[in-house]
Amino acid sequence: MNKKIKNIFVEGPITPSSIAKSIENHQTKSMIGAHNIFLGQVRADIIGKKKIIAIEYSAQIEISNQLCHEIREAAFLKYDLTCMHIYHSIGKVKAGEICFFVFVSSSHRSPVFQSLEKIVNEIKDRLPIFGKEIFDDKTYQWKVNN
Amino acid sequence: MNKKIKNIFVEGPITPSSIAKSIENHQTKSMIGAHNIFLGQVRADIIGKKKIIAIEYSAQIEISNQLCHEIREAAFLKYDLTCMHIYHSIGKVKAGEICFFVFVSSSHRSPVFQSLEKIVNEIKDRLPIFGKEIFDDKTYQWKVNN
Amino acid sequence: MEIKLRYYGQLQEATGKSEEIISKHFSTIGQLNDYLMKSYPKLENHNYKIAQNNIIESYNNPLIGNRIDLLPPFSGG
Amino acid sequence: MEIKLRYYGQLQEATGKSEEIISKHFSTIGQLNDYLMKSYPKLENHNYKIAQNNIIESYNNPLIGNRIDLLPPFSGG
Repeated sequence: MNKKIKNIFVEGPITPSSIAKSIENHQTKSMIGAHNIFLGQVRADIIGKKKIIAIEYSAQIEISNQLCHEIREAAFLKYDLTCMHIYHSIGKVKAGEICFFVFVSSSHRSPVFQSLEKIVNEIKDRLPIFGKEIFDDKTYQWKVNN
Repeated sequence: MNKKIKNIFVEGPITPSSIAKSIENHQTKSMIGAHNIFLGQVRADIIGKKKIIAIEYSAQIEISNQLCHEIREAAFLKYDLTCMHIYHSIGKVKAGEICFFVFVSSSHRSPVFQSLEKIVNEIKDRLPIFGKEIFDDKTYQWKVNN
Repeated sequence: MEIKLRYYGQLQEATGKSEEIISKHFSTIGQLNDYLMKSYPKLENHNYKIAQNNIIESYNNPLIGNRIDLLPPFSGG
Repeated sequence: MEIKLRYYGQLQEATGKSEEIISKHFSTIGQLNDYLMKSYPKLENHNYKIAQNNIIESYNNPLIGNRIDLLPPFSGG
């Protein structure tokens, strides 16, 4: 458990090409048989007459990275996973862009299915990340996770 | 249910860049909030002293596409999904390369988690696809799903 | 009646061919299968399903189609 | 004792600031919170957690750290 704490935050959206790069990096790991990827995308929700055009994320970075590290290490202990990669946006992410990326790999498919939803839910529940939903009329509201 | 039956088969491996392209195509669908992607990757299993270097896939194409269509339509009825994309390789896929791609999207995360594993399992169980595992000494064996 | 038979995967090795056309009459899928097992004794060592005109059928079903596929265990993914 | 306070998300609006340093003594996190609620009455309309030196703490815990963060409901993902 002395692994270095990773920084999960990336400035702005997570791009499809960076996701492709991450997948590609696993093609040399020839004991992997199954990958499972969750992507959170900013929805253009309509509230009343206003439409969300972006979310601006802020976070208590140190606590978020520390808790994510704990979630990661616990998942490696519990599930037979080869790799795990977690990224979350900080700053502005427009509707349609990706803000959250969780990528698990294993030799077989059961561990990736068993673990991914739990990791995603824990990250959403436990990490001090705050979303400010920006409307098309430049007003905003604070995002609430359900 | 009169939708056109899609061809799920692609010749050779499914490339990371084609996956990125598929993700990118969803960025205009601004009601999507969650994507879940399963990727099957050819494992370099070692059996005795031999190592698998590739799988050569063949299939009864018409039946596979028809059954996949049924699996897809049933999933759309059962789960609140926005999009579903399914691809499987035909022909030779080297160890480390991707042979199977299932991509579901929804406005929220529950439907994608609930549906993806079931769709993946149904495809593996029901579609007449046959994998010939090629060893590094040019011998082979027929893949058995467990 | 002409029946086009296709053999998939390891069944191509058991029969020594990938497809053939036979002209015979069988009432059921099972009767056709009995004939094939006699023609290709190695088939006995294999599990397979039989599809008729692109639909997987049970052995009791009548043989009415002219395209028959022998499908060994599925191993996609 | 100097305490560096940081306010996150909507709490920056409730307090009108993103951070400040105060020089006061409190025995518990709860006592510090009582003081903040008096200083910024709008905090009463908010749920939040309090972290001390990067660890989220309960109100009964002793105040021993010098970095305190007020964290509104989490909404990542």
